[in-house]
Amino acid sequence: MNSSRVLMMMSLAGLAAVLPAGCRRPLADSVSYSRSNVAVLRTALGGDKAATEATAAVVADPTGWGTLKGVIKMTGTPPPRKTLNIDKEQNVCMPGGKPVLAEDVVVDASGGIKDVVIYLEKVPADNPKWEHPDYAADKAGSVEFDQKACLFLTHVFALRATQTLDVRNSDPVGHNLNIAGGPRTGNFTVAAGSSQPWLFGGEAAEPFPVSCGIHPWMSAYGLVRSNPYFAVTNDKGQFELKNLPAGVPLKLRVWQERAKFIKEVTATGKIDKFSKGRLELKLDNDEQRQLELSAASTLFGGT
Amino acid sequence: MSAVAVPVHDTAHGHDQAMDAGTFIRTYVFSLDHKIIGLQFLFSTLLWFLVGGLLALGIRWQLAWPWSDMPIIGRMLFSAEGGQISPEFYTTLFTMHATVMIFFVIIPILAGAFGNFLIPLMIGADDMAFPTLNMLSYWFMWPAFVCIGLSFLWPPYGAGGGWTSYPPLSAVPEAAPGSQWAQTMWLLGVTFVGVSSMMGSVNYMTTIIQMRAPGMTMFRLPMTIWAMFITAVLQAFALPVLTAAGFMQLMDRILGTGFFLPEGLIVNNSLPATGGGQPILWQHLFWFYSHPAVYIMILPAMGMVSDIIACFSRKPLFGYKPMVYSISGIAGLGFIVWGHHMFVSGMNPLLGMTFMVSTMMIALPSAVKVFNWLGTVWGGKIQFTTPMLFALSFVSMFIIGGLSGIFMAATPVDIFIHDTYFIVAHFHYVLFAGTAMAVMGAIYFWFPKMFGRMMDENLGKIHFFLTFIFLNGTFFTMHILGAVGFPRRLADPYDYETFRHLLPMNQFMTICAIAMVATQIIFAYNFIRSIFFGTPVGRNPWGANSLEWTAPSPPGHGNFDFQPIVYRGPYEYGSPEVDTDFYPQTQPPPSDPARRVQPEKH
Amino acid sequence: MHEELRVGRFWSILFLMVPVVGVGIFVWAMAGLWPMERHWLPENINDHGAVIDNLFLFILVLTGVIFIATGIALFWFLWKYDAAQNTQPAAFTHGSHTLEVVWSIIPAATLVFIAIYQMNAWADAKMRRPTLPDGRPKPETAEITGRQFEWRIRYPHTTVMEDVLDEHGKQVLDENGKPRRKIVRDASGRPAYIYGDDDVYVANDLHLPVNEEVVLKIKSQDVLHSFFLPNLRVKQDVVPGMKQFVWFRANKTGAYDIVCAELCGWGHYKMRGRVTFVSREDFDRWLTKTYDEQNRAEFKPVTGEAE
Amino acid sequence: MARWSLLLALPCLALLGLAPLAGCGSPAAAFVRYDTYARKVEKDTGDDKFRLRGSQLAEVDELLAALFGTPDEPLVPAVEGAEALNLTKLKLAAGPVGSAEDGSPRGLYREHCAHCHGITGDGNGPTATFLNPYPRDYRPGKFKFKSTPVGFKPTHDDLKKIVLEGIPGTAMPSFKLLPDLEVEALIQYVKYLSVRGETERGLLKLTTDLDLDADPNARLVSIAPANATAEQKQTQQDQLGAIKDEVAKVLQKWKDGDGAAVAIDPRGNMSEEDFIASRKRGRDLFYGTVANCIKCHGDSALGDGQLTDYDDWVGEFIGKGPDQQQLIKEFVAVGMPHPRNIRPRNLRQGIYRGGMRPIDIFWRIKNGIEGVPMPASTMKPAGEPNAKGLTPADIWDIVNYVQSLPFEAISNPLDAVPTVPEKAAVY
Repeated sequence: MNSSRVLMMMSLAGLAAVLPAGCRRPLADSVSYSRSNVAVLRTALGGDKAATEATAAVVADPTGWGTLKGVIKMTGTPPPRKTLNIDKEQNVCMPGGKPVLAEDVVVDASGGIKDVVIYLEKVPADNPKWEHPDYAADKAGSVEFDQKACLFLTHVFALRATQTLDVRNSDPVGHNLNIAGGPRTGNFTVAAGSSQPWLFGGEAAEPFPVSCGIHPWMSAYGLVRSNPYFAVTNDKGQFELKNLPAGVPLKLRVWQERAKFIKEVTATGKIDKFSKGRLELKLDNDEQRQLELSAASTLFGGT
Repeated sequence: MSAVAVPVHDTAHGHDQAMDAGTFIRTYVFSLDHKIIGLQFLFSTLLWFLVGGLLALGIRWQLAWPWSDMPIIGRMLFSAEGGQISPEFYTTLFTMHATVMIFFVIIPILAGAFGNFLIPLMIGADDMAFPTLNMLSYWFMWPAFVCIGLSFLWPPYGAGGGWTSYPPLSAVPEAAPGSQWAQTMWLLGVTFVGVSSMMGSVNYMTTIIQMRAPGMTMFRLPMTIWAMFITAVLQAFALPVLTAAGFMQLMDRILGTGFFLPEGLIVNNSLPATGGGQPILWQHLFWFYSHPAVYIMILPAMGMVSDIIACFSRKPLFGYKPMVYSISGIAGLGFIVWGHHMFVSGMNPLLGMTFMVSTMMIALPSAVKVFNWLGTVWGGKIQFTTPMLFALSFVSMFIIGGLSGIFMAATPVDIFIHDTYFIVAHFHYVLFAGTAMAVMGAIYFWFPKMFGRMMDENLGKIHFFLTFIFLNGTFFTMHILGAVGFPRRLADPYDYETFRHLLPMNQFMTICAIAMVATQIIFAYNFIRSIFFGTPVGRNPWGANSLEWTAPSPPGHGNFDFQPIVYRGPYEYGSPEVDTDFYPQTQPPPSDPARRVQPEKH
Repeated sequence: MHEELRVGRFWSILFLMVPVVGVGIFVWAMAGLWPMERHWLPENINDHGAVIDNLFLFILVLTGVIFIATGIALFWFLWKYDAAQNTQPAAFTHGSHTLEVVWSIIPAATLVFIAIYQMNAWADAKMRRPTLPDGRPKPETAEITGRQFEWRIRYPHTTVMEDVLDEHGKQVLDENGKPRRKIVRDASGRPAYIYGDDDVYVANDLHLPVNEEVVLKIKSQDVLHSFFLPNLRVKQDVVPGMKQFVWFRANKTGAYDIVCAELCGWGHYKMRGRVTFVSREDFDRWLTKTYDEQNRAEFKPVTGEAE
Repeated sequence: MARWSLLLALPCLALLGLAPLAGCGSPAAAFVRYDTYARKVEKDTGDDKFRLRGSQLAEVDELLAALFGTPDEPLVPAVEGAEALNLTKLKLAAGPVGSAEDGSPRGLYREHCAHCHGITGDGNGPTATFLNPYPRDYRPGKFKFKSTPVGFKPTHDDLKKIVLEGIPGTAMPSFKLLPDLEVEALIQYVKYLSVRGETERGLLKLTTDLDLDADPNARLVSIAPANATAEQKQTQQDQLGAIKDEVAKVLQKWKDGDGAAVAIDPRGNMSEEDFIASRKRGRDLFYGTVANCIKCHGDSALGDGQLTDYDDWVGEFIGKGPDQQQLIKEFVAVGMPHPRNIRPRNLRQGIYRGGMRPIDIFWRIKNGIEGVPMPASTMKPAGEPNAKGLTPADIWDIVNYVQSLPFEAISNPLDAVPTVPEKAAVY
């Protein structure tokens, strides 16, 4: 009977739509790598039990000191500053009920970018030839980190591993400080009008976020270095690194909250190389070098 | 083959003019011919039968080798879990197995396939009363197919609330992976099935009441037709309740109503929008349909088995009227026993007692039917054809299924065996060993009428023998598990000290189950091959009495090439009035009054 | 089809095998012979549970008889009336009124008997909750809350503690040299359903006194669960928004499974508990210990991994 | 006529049988890559377009496979501090489910944990997406409920308590009924996955720190050929040394954690009167500005004070900046579960996820909870009575008050007599 044939085809087709359902189950994100490499590595690893120290490359010692001054500017129209969503305790956190602006990108009229961190990437561990004696003075000092009107007064703080961060709270309301990264994570309350010392005791390769759990819009960044060569630009975008080691190639890193390591800049003033937030230059003895680095606003989410 | 045919002059609806009559679509896709619709149902349900069987194997695999990697396909389907069935997919497996088997296989294959194909033929009508409605009743299955099919495709890969879909698990989307949108799909699917069956049942009732051939009184109807009639009545009265309940649950899920959700639920850390409902309400509504549904799933099988047994015993059906009465009795009682699914559900224990009594009573008509079948076999000249073997196995298996039912009816015993494998054994004996085997028999029996060719008897017997062995291997052992208290629906029961030692028996069952499914390949081959290459047959290959065997095989559009006139009931085998051992309903009585036998007082 | 007809004998015997093997398997399992050791009703340790087992066996025997009878009859008819063997013409009968009546009445009577016979057992299990001497219903020893996917157990009001005294009225010391304390049930007479900070909470690990009528209140926090104690023949669905009570009297100490017997989600199988029956004083001691641990208010660190 | 359709029908059937196999191939159980963190370190370079090369990601996978093996055969890296991981116990938990010849179990992790916490311990198993809260991602190496201060790993006993008791109010069930050996094995495996994950983070970071301008294909470790020269071997050893340091650092943290449990000075015996007084004091502290609890837990302790924050597991990716929403999209695209806000606990439900013993709550208040906004209390320096801060006694007062909250009618807060109808306290 013809009909039967046709119908069978039809129903088979119908089932064909249903059966492969199983195929839709998620498959493991297949991790493909060379088994032979693994074998090699495994034997190499098994080679010696104790972890061997990576031998640091031998570098020439600096011949003297030089100072690097500069300003970091933004070209193009900077991104508009967003308003923070302040949903509680407006009486304290929105003085006069005025909207409060985010501080992730702050640019002044002349285009100077605030809160850019610029720091020396690598310094041989405790080698006095690499640290200018002037820095010995505040080696064990303390850096103030205050909160007022539910904002961190320093949006980006930087200090030495040997210095203590003096966490203050000048608000009538309680805060807490959630240090999510860096050499020592922590999360503690800072009662109204009180202060808490916090010693990091280690170095961070790059800035890490800190925040307040009670007021989620409060955020800041911190950088901890074991050497003294770091700076945060002021609201004109200016920075100064005094007494950098001279006569040796220096690798500085330039970081900003929104752009992270600033990809590329156009520099006036002599530099060797700039790429991916790495600024390479070499200072002569007692040189006072003036730099102007300008980065396109697109890197900061602008246009 | 001697079907005495009174030729009718109108042969415009001669058979096999299908291709040249009208467009292809109207003839084969949206056909109005009850036979084509019946075959459409048959093919769809057989294919879903395959899906349901594979799902069952998934369940069995997990129970025999829990969490272990399925050979060949495990890694491919469950690589995210390292090749193992994840627990929520296990819930999907048994939910979908039951759903597919009940709503897409058993109900449509009985009422849809055989109901459609046989009713007009057996009552001597040229088609259903409402051909278009009939066509719609098939095409309303497709939205259901699509819904359920879709629910397989995206997470969580099918509903996981069990086929009973008890709220809150199924009503709160957060409650279970399987009760997210898949559950909504499930409810829609079941609703569409309901609509389809509803259309069917209205049609069957009208047809059977209105369109019987001249002389075909109600008590000359074959048991199959009686069963279909009662089934239609059951569906007509029970289904609306399920459909309504389904919509209530949909509203609980989508609109945030609270029919089934009590106050103060905390499910997966999310609070349902409303409260004030009662989960047990769903159980009452659901079982008010689903218990009659159990009879919807067995009565037509009983009817067809009666016909097959009478035919191959070459002797009248024993106690025709008691059979009719007991079917009707089952239908009546079927509406007041639903509570026996809920003895430990927390409903008032007093209700439990009432339902226990009514449940005990409903065992009676079933018993009567069994005895009558035995009576039919007694004193006959039995031909062990494949259909007969399947029919006999139905009787033998239904005895087991029926008797094990008495344990659950006994409320105190049910406290222990409720939701254990004893139940699973019980309804698999009724539905698989019972109905499914009867359906197999019916396919072998009416295949010649459907396609004008015989199925291979030898392959058929091998198919029967293996199926019979493996199904008992799979399901009989479940009684033993049940006696230990082995619960259903556990992805890994072997965490429990009480059940740990049952693993070997489960592995045995799984092996039997795999073999059973594999055996069906023989059937598939035999079925498909015979459609095209089976030995062609005439009108009445089995020498049976009922009307369909007087029509051509396969019957053309309009079924009969003559106007059938009915002189007697369908079971006059071995009547002294004729020399043949069968006596078609259309054959006029002998002219010589001496040969006529007086109908016995009965 | 004559060659098929000859194999009638074979099929008859196949159908004979159904009652033979079927009954065989049950007997085998009951006897607990290899490979089916402990493949039967698990040990019953509930005084009220025996009646259920007896009913089970009673029905088993009854149905067994019918099973064998019908099975044999079917076999015999197939054997005797196989067309290939039976030379007689088929008996041309449409049935027998008497037979119909007989085989309607007898089963009906049996079924009614079973129904009535077990009503008492049902009432004991589900309707006749144990009472206090003064006739009020016995309060629950513990309240069990099912949640996806564990049993959270609460022992109400374990507050008032007093020292255990020996016969001379002297304090009994425990292994740490501290005076051993025991729990005296809350004196203030708060009903058990009032929650207090003096309740003891445990997960999955239920302890109960042996040889006592124990009443448990079971409820659900999220979806349906079912509180199933195979060894005590106790099962009760837990319905959110409803309170259920189960009661039993264990007559044997030891640890037994608590099973969830109602589908409750993907973790249904994980919902495994354990009930441990101990003597009254062990129970009090355990409760005291748990209470003290739950109210632990001092901590001295021990360094290193507990290998 | 019939023949062609049969020829059509049979292949069609065969095709159906093969349907699940066709195009559904996938590898054996494997650790999945830490895509979200890789994305983070890429972004941290400041170049949004920057992507690590497939070869570089593959190298990280190679190193991890060399150090830690595969889900089926775990390894303990041969570095100092490796004794923190016990290989024999690991083997019980690793691999597919089953049991060894000696009948000892295998694949316990995949039997009990993997479907939520994932084969990799990334908290992203097949069941995970349906759970609230999400299962823990072990890879950042942060654990919430522990006796050690923030920044320290939990002690062995802390992990054990969680496994045994479960976490009330979450989908983490109690595994009290497992044999002790199996629990120990699971704990070992959790540590193993955590160490592996943290190492993966370290390696990804190291990879981006390589001077990729000089050589875009730079590798952490050069593969020395079989006939490698001495200095080639030496450089490889040196490079491997750096890698080993990375692992050793992580293992060291676990060692330190085990010793860092915070001691708790006893609350001492209190009479009922003392308790009531103490709860009153605790309530004042609860509402005061030093402890400052209400800021997040809300004025009626319903946990509704601070609802917009995220925990560190997503916070480290999406930050707190104005571009948070855009970052959420970006990281969800690479496999981060769609973030849910972190809710302060509703203290009136009587559900204490970290445990309900007084000492548990004491630890939560004194140490804070790692990874979530709950901060450590400011303790009053010894001998400075006027300094702002809390004394242990104060914390005990808060503990007592908090424990009384579920039984306190919101309408009359100071009435600490238990009179709450059962609905209020579900646990």
